[in-house]
Amino acid sequence: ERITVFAAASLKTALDQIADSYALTSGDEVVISYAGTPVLARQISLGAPADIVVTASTEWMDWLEARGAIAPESRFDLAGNRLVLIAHDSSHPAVAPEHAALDKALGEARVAMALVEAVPAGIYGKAALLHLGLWERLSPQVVQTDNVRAALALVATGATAFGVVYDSDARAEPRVSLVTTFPSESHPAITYPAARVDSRDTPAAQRFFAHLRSPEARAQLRDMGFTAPPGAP
Amino acid sequence: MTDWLGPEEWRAVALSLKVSIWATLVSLPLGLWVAYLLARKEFPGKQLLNGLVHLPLILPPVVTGYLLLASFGPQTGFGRLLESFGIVFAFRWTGAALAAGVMAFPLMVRAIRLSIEAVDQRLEQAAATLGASRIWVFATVTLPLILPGLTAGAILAFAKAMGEFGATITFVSNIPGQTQTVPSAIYAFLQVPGGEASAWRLVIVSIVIAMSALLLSEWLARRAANRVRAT
Amino acid sequence: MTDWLGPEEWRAVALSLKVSIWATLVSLPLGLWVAYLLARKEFPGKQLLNGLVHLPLILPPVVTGYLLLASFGPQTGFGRLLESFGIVFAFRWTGAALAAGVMAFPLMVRAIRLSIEAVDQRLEQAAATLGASRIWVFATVTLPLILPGLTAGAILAFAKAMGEFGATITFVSNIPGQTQTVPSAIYAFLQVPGGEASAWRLVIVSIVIAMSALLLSEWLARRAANRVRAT
Amino acid sequence: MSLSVTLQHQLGAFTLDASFEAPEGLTVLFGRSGAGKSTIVNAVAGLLRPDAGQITCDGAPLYDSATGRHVPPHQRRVGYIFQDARLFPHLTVRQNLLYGRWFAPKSTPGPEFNRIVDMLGIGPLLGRRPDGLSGGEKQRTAIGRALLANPRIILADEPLAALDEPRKAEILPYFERLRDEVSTPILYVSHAASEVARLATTVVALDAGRVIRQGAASDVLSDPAVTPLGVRAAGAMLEARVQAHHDDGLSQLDAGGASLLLPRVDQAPGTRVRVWIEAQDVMLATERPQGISALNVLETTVRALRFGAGPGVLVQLCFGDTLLLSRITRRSADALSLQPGLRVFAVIKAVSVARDAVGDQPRPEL
Amino acid sequence: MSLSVTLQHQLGAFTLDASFEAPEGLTVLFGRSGAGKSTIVNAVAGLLRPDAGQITCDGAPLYDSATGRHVPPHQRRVGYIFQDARLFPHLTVRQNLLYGRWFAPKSTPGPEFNRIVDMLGIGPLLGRRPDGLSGGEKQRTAIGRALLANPRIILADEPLAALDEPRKAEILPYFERLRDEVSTPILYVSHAASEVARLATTVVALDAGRVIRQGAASDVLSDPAVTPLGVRAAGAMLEARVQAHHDDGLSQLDAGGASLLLPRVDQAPGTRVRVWIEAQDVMLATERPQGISALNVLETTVRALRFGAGPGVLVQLCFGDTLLLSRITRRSADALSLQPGLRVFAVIKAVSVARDAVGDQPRPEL
Ligand SMILES: Nc1ncnc2c1ncn2[C@@H]1O[C@H](COP(=O)(O)OP(=O)(O)OP(=O)(O)O)[C@@H](O)[C@H]1O
Ligand SMILES: Nc1ncnc2c1ncn2[C@@H]1O[C@H](COP(=O)(O)OP(=O)(O)OP(=O)(O)O)[C@@H](O)[C@H]1O
Ligand code: MOO
Ligand SMILES: [Mg+2]
Ligand SMILES: [Mg+2]
Repeated sequence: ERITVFAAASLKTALDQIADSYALTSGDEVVISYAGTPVLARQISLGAPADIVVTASTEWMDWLEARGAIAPESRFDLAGNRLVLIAHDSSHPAVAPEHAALDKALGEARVAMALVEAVPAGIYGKAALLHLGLWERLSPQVVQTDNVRAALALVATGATAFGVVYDSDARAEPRVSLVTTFPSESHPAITYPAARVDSRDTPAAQRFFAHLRSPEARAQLRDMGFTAPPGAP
Repeated sequence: MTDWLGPEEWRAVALSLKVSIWATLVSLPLGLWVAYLLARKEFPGKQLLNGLVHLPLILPPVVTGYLLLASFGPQTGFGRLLESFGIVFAFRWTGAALAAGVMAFPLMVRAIRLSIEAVDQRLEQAAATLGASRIWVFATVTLPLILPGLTAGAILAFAKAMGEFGATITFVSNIPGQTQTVPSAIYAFLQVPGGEASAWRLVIVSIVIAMSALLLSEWLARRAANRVRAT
Repeated sequence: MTDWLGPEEWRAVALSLKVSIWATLVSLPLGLWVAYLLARKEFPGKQLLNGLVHLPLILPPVVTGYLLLASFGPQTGFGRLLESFGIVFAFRWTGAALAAGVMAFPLMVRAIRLSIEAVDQRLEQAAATLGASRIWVFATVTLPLILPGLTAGAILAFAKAMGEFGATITFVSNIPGQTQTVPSAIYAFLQVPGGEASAWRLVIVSIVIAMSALLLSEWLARRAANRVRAT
Repeated sequence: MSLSVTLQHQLGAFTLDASFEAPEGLTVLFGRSGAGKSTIVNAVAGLLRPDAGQITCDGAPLYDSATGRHVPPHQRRVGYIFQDARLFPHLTVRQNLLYGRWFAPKSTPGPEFNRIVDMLGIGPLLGRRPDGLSGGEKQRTAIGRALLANPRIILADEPLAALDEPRKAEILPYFERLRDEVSTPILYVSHAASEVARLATTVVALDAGRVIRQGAASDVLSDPAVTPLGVRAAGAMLEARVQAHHDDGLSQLDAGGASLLLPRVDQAPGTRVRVWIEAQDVMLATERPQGISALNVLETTVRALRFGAGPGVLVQLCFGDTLLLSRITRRSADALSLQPGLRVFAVIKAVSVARDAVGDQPRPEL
Repeated sequence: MSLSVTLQHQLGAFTLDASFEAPEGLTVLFGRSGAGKSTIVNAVAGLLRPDAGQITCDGAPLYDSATGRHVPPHQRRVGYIFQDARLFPHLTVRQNLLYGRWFAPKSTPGPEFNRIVDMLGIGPLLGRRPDGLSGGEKQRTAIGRALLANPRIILADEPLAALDEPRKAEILPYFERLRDEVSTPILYVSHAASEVARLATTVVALDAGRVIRQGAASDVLSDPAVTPLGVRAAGAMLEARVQAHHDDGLSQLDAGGASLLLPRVDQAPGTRVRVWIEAQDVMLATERPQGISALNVLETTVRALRFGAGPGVLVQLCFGDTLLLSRITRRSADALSLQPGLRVFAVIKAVSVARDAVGDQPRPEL
């Protein structure tokens, strides 16, 4: 049987692995469509045929819930993440997450980020830079993409020198180096809520949805650089 | 080729071919009709129709995609009406075909219109005096004469449909094996670390398909020009 | 209008106009030259050039954007070379103009090419026998005769440039006030909860601009057809 | 079997107001360029809707402004032969020929395919496309196409005008055969006097949108008062019978009792032919000239004289029932004291009668 | 001031191998359709590069296959008048006329603008665009445009072929004036005998890509052995002087001592004109005919006879230095026992000489 999952772009590497191993053991086929969280949310609200949705922020899941698009009782937090600054330069030295050091390191260089008003990674990133007092100066240098993986790709290819992405993204891409990890208090907690789509309640979807809560899936997420969801024990 | 392309890439190519062929074939009669209207008839609102046909050419494709979603989405009245007849577009390959067809429509109509305008109307008059009614004149004279131009327009539309991205991804999303066309797949691969190789393979496939189609279409268009002249 | 559009929307409109006008004006001479080559000359590689010109029409725009980034990006040798001359495209409005120009190029060339093909070459021969060299023939006969067609092509290109999205956002991203054109802004607004109102205002603005341009272009093209005939 | 036309139509500054009958046989509509000939033919074909009038073919109304009736072109069953052949470029000659068959009523069988193909000599072309045909071959195919649609009337709008002389000479006989072998009335537009002379059974002369004269060809053409194509194109049509062909390339004909020697005509002895003799080629003499090169000297009587504005005079002559026109200078007419009733000799050089001025004579209906 | 052409060129199955000289005045290149006339003119203009040969204008080589020289069209200074006027649709008549001026060498001033405009009678059109002009007005503008480019040679490729008769008659005199008033040599293509007769100073007759005869117009045209346009178009060109205009619409001319009466000619008494008399309009008599309508009876001597394949004979006659051609039947030639040296009377009807067969005579260089 086929299960369709709409998931935030940053989950690409990890969720693909979970789905592959699940498909091997269960015989179900898991099809995942990745995009920036707002695109997913809007498409699901317009009736996209997803069984399960995983967003990169609670706001957009709340937005879906308010529209009655998801089954509220199924909602749970799948994982958390850390926000990092990466560089294309593979030998870029690590920098402390503070105003002066970052200000100097970034200079006039372009910084790739997801859309700062809409996409979770961008929203978190803008919050972190605001917190560090860098947003005002940096915003004209910020290059916005429609999801976090597109920002990652810009840094990976060297189109921009720096980028703000998730820790899990940085680990998946060998062509970037970690410059700094933003302190968790500098931005709202990064949460990946998952839920079943209300109108689509198949046994296969329920099985895979249950599998996502399994220790095995959590371990795979952990291996890929995700953290436990905030507030989880 | 099956070896060279991975299964996911292969699926995207197959889907794109299916989507583009359907988009082309289904829009062809409509394109022919609209091109004929624009080439031959004078009626109030002609310029409006002309503008409407061209809209997808000049509107941001994402907007076209949203307009499609807002018109044919499962949440809309029209979408539900269609669904009751078993016709669903949103987030299906059929929707990808619709999006591709809409986006390619202006190019198709422009090409067909030109070939209709090149047909010598005196030949049609001659056919009428020989007893052929309007419809027969069209079927036995106009249509055969524009056939190369029609084919050229269809092929150009096909090539454009193969490359359509913005409206497609907005209207039907990017579901592997279901709505992930070659351009969506390229987009997805470009965002996966290490996905460039797959992306470039697909780029090459789409260039090869589109270029062959295009050269064929140019060749046919040139033949058409030579053929339509009255003798 | 300044009241009706917010400042960010207004900036996007102004930027889009600037980008599209530059894209059109700068690509016009090149488009004219390429259209002339394709319409009048036979040379090896002509079909390759023709294919290349059409590529942006049929390639996924995202791919075009990536190809531009891979060619003109700050990391590339070519990008650095240009930068040493003070020319930077990536993530600048100039890059948006480049992307828009490249995407609109096939439409422009197609329109100009048609109008050149419609010019009666016997008029050019007549000019030559009257003492005009190739360049003068072009300047005093060909160019005036294709002027309406040329304008039509330029306007169509302008309209297309106003709507360009995929290649632009890939090549120059979406920097408000710098590279956020109307289509990028519409896209961005559509992703923000509650951004629909702004998005639709911009959609209306772009439809109005593009449609006016288009009708103007059609009208000019028709005038061109009437004018070029030899007498 | 006849066509009756009454039309009023306004085209810009031009007013058409014409009324005529085209009976059996071939009716030539002639007049200068811009006289309105094509306008009439198009109205008959239904390609143009006149402002007012009636068009009736064979009793069936095709157009009647009083009742608002306007039969569309494809239901009129006219066989229109255009100046430019307008063959369908995508069809072979055979397919072009058979095109009208698809639409022709099955109840009244049309002419037989092979007969028409033979008549027009286009058998060897059947498999070819119009592209490679010569102008004459194209026009013959167009004639066949119109005929095979089994029309109630054939319209031909200057079907030879686009052809050069040898090609014209090639096609003219086909129209003669058409007139003689096919019982369909033919409305034929021309402003070439030689075509009119050779082909017409009936003549309708048009000038500036009005019919200025209509009637049997021999009457209208030999009338010195009617010279719609100018006096230089005036002439007379003689009905004659081929008598013998001589070894020196001349043919002997009998025209109303008088003997005519002309350059070899193609028809067999016994055939009735019509001969067009231009008025300016006829010299007059009061005494029978001796020792002259002209081979034909006819004894005639002056019937009428028409003095024009210029230095010329048109003299109508007759011998037996046959009429002849001569154009001479006013000075000569005075010198010879020409006046109706005078007996004069008409001198006609054999070589001045062009080969294409001799044609088959229309036969009475078969 | 002369043009010398030697060309070989292969076009598909057609081989051009021609060599001729065009001296002062107007040289008519004539021959049937497909003889290669346009090919030659295009080679002279530089629009076609021949396989081999030389083209020299006024001593300057325009093309020489031996040296590989091929002067491009815009440096040749030819004034090409095309069959279709090819006026620039986006320019006014004035701008069209002045187009060549921009590029003409400033050192040698060309003809004066006003003089050309007056000569062609296009003053009232100067501000208009070609669109609204009649065919004749267009062609006159095209002639002016070519002249004002100050060319070293004028080329005209059937400049009248696309015009109807009245329009032709309107333009012909301009070419006569051109020939007489402008000292530029003219190469003029035509296959109409009447144009050749009226305009040519020199004639180059072309057949199937080869020059079959060239020489002074009066010599070539009166030669019974040369009938490149067919025997029906044969004729002779007489040089004559207008003597008087009579009240009855006739004009009296003196042709080499003999008196000719023709329908009114436009030129003033004293003017030298050329008269084209078609061979088939000349009747022969061994005795002076009495009481005939023909006004012109010339005493001539038979110089030569040419028997063709048909029933006709071309007879070359002379009176004084003037040559005349007559076409009669072989039978008459036998009956009259025609042979060189015999004195015969040539009988010519005044009305058979068409108005457009009388033209200005080329004047010796001014
Ligand atoms: N569309 C039109 N608008 C205005 N006047 C027209 C139009 N069509 C034809 N005319 C005029 O109508 C008149 C008759 O035209 P028509 O074509 O019937 O003449 P015709 O006798 O066939 O001439 P031709 O021998 O040159 O073919 C002409 O004076 C022409 O200028
Ligand atoms: N491009 C070509 N390819 C092959 N044959 C050609 C080509 N152009 C001309 N010809 C042939 O060359 C010959 C001479 O043509 P040309 O046009 O010079 O003749 P012309 O004397 O000007 O005839 P016309 O009086 O019809 O204008 C013709 O037989 C023609 O068929
Ligand atoms: O994973 Mo996101 O929705 O691009 O921040
Ligand atoms: Mg007509
Ligand atoms: Mg020619």
